[in-house]
Amino acid sequence: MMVPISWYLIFAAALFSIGLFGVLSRKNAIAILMSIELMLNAVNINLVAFWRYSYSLEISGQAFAVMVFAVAAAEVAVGLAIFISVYRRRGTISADEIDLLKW
Amino acid sequence: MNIESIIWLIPFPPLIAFFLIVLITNRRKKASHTIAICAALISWLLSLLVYWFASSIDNLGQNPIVSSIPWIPTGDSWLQIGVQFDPLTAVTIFFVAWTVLMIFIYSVGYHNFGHPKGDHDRPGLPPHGATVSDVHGHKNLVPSIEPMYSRFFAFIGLFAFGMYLLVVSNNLLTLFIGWEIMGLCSYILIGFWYAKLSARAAMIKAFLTTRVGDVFMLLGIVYLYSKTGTLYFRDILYNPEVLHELGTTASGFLGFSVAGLIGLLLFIGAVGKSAQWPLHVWLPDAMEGPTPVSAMIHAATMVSAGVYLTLRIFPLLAAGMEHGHPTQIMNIIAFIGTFTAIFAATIAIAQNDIKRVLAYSTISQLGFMFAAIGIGAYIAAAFHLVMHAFFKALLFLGSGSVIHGMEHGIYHTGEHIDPQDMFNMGGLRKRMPVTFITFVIGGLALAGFPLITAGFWSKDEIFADAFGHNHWVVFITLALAALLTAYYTMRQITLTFLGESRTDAAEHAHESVWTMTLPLIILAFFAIVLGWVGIPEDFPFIGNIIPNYAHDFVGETLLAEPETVNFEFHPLITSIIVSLGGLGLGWIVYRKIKSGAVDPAKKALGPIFVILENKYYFDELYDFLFVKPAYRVAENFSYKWMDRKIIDGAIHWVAQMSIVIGSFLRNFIDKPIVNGFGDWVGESTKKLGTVFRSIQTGRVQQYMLLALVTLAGFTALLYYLLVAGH
Amino acid sequence: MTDPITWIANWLEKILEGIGLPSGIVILILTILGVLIVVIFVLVMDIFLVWMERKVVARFQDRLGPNRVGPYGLIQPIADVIKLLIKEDTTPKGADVLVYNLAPVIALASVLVIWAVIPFAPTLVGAEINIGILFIVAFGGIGTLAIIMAGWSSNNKYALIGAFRTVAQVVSYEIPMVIALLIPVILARTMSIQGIVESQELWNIVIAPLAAAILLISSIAEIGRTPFDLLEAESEIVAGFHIEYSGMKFGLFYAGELLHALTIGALFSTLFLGGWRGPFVEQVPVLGVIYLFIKAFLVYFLIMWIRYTLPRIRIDHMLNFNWKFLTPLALIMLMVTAIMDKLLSNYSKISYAIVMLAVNIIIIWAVLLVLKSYSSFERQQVGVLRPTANPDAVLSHIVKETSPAQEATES
Amino acid sequence: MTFEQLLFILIAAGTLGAALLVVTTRNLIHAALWLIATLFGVAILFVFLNAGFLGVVQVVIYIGAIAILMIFAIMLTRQVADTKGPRFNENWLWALFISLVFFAAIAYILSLLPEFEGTKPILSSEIDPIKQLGVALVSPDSYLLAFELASVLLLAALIGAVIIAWEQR
Repeated sequence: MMVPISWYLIFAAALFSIGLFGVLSRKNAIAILMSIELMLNAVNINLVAFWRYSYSLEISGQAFAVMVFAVAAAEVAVGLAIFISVYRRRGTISADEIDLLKW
Repeated sequence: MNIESIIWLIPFPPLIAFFLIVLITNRRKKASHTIAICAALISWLLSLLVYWFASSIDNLGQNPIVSSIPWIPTGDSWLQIGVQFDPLTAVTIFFVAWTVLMIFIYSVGYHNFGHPKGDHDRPGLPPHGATVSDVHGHKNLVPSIEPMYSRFFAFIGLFAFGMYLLVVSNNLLTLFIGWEIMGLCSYILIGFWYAKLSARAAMIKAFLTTRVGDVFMLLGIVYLYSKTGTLYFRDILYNPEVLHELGTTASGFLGFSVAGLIGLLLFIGAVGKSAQWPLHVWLPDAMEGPTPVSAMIHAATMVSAGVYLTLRIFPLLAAGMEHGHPTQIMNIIAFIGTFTAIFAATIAIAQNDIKRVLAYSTISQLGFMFAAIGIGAYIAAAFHLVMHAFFKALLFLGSGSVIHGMEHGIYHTGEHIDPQDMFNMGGLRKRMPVTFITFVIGGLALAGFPLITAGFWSKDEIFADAFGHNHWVVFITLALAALLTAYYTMRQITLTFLGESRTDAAEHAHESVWTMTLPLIILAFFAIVLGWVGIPEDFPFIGNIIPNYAHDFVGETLLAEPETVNFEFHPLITSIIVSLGGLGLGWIVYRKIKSGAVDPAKKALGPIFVILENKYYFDELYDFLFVKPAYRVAENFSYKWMDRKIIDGAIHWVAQMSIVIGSFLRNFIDKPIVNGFGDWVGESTKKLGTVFRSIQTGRVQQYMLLALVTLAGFTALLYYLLVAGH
Repeated sequence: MTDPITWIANWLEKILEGIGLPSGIVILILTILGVLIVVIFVLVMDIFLVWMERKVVARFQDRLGPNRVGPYGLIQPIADVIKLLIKEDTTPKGADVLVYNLAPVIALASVLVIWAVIPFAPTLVGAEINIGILFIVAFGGIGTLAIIMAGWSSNNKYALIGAFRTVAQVVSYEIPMVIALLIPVILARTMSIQGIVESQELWNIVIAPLAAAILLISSIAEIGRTPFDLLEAESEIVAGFHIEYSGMKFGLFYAGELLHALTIGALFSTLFLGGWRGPFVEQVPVLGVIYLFIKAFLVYFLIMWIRYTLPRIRIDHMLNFNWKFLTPLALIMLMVTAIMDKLLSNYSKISYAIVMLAVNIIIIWAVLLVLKSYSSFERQQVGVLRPTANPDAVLSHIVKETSPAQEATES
Repeated sequence: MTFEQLLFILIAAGTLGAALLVVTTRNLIHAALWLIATLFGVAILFVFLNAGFLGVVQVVIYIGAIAILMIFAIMLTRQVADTKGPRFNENWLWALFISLVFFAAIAYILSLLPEFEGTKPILSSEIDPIKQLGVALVSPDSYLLAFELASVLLLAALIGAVIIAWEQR
């Protein structure tokens, strides 16, 4: 008796929701970035789990996971660069103080 | 490529050249004159090609080369435009092609191509010369290039287009178009140096005067069209029924027949164009333009156009003439021509300006032609037209060359004298041999020097016709005019070239460049040999060496080929006597004129000479009769009363009313209703904005939260409606 | 009796099953046992390394080194360990205790884990996984993490600067290292280290010497040894990230560093020097262990040699050297190797090796040409006035700049 | 409850706890370290799913690069990193609610899937997932384009990051 796929899926859903909560609620921009990473990981878990359990003959799941890795790396690089330059100009990276884009 | 299409193509190269120069190469002088001359060359080639082809056709006059296309729909019928090539066109286009090409080439030299830019030349003024320092370093003044060089070539290109169009057209309308184009170009080119007050006055004078003629001509065209329903030469002039019908129906105007009235109206146009009395006053002033313009427009081509037109419509003029008795209109033409001939000749003998003399001689010679037409000497008129075109162009170009040489001398000496005054010249034969010889040839041709020159044969034919048809008045008057012609021609030659130099400028005069002398030589050649094609067969000794090509070729243009008057000795003797006598008289009177001396004729003639000098006070007369009244009417009636009181008053009243209405609309409709609505919209938008903008906090997280809440809400709603609903 | 270790393993398995334990538990016990054995073996080797390092550096610096405790001072490291163990274990004020205490453990563990995938002998490998190379790279990164944790948590500006430098250096030099690691993978067509070792009848260093050089240099930068010891540059930032550590925590860092060096040696010899390969190793697999460690110690000696010969390089030079030289070169080598391998796929081993070697030599020659021209260009740049605020600074700066340049030109 | 399931539950629970700490810890460095723990747990789960390659790549990329970069950034901005201010913004309750709703929704939707009750098939030994993955990533008929796009994306991100974080002086 081994682990059913549903466990993985539920785990991924929980991880995703935790990340979503972080994205919506954290003040610090870097923390938001971390939460985004959590969500991406949840997605990867789902992909790999489905690959392993249902579609183990074609490799799509893993391939997409690799793509997600690449996207995540790029996103973090650019995001952190933006935060650092914002921090240089405005002295803060608190997400609700970066609100120039308003009336 | 058939011959018709070639005829179609003849006018267009100069037009293309005009646009090319105006639009593209107007900054580059060399390119401009290259384009213009190439265009003239192409037209020349095509013309001679067609001429050669056409002269090989026998009986060309009765079945000319014609091609036409429908152009403007006039109600049920189409207005045809097209080209035709009959003997008259052939001879005309022959001299047009030659003179135009020659004058194009001449202009290059005349406008000092290749010389430096002037020190203080500016567009609108003749070049004043440029100072250059030679190898030894001391400066001297040399002619400077025309500032508006390219423009000149563009304009004469356009003019050439007009002339070719006029010549090849087969109907009065396109002929009139070419006619008016030439009028415009004449206007532009007389005032080419528009910064000169005299030039401006001359251009306006010429334009208005010719306009008088053109208005009548347009009337004539319209009348003709209303009568016959066509302007197509072949339909009218070569159609005996139409001619007879026109000739016999009375127009109800001074007893003119319809044909006569039409002929009169068209002839008035010709009078304006060809500067016949009483519309002659513009031509002498037109000499303000550059000399090539004087030579081409005001000697060779445009003024000849009047004669050409009159020759064209000769059948119309002659319509209704029974066995030799000329019609009423022909008598008028004869009178105008004869009078103009003697009248202009008398003025010419008292002028000192070398170009003015030629201008009046042009008027007088055109008078010869009209007189010949008036007495029915169709061929003689055409013949003299061609001859005159060549030797008058030659004379003008020669005078331009002389003026150029004089200017050269003036640049050298720095005197302040008029380079066109013949009394400042003298002894130029040594300085400018080529110009001298060619000018003498032209002058002899003009004077009708016996046997060799072209002018002799053409004039002799006119005399013969006048004598043969017993027009005594015309004969004697023309003989007198011929005498005067020879006299003033010799006077001109003597004053200009013979004797001793009367000024240092004349002493230092200088022969012109080859671009100016080459045309002189070519034209001189024609001025001699071209006359020989018109020697009557029964002329003693030399009569049958060359067939009377002019008579045979040109004569068949008419339906009824005019019978050749049989040869008699009186007109021959007369023409020889008048020419030789005039020449001799001129030489005797003017052979030794010291510098600063007054004209010897002045002492002899006394007050008459003064009248002649002042051209019979015609300018003053016209000034008193037309110009001043026109000014007065314009000032008092048109301006003060009509314009200021009535028109302006009406306008002011309308303005006041509209102001009142406008203020009413503004205060009672615009302000309360329209603006009120607009303001209301703006204000409410602003209010809504203040309400809604609080949503936009600029915080990404809030946006996302809002979006997700909305998404969740909608999803739940959809789920409820779609799934849980049933 | 050719393979004692496997024999012992089988014997133990029989005994435990004889006792009557379930197979899973048996495998678990054996695994833990194997891990313990390897770790203990490696740590003992580590203690021996301390002695060796000190002796060698003494010889390099014309000293004797430890020679009092025991024969040739062999017992000296033991004494050091005891000293470290009984020293007071201090935690600085304002330090983040959890992270502070976690850092040294991770530092040593990340090194030890790498040994799990290094094959000691044909039959003897801790964990035969088919992506051993990636495994090594991954846990090298975790070593970096440990240093950052240490530097940040000890609430000390020098430590933090050390951590910054570590990130700058190690993350940068990971790139050429990984690329260089990929070249043996291409040659062996597998990522499992055992497979790579088996594939080299001819040592990879003959086929890809340039890749070997790149790997060595970037590995030295990875472990932060001279000339790349900017993360613990004593003369600039007192001791870098482990400035606040004392006692056995510092000992762990120290051991980790030494062991990391040896690990690099083992890895290098595994990838390029044929690993356990050597005479009679097929008959007697245990010989593989000895061969591997001989090679590893040779590489370790080479690293020490470099360390005690070369001065420390400036930090901007360090970065430029990586980004403008090593990384492009490694990329070029990767492409060239892949292409040549494809081209030469159906040739005999010998010609394959010769051509590969020739290609490498050509590239090395070109690289040396480029470096030569660049260095001459640099010499001309030295002494050129750079815009600064006060002219005196410019003058002094010129004086300071030109003297080493002249030395460089004279030497 | 076999050994494997027990192990899974332990790891999953640990990972989720670490994730919760990531989003709740005030100290960002700790949050980053917890993030590393979470990522490690996910890597282990990859290994459970016979995707060892992905697991190691997860460690390499996420822990070796991304997490370290984040810690680096946190250190660079440390003046604000550990302020004693509130760690959440004012509408964190809404966020909590929304995330719970989403968890429920996702779980529900997943439970509707036919694969939800699948069990792990035996991986046939002759297909090597790594080789398969490698071939898939560079074979034109499967993922070559996506692969190239990903590499271009990475390059663009590299350049963009350099340009954005450039300090004009």
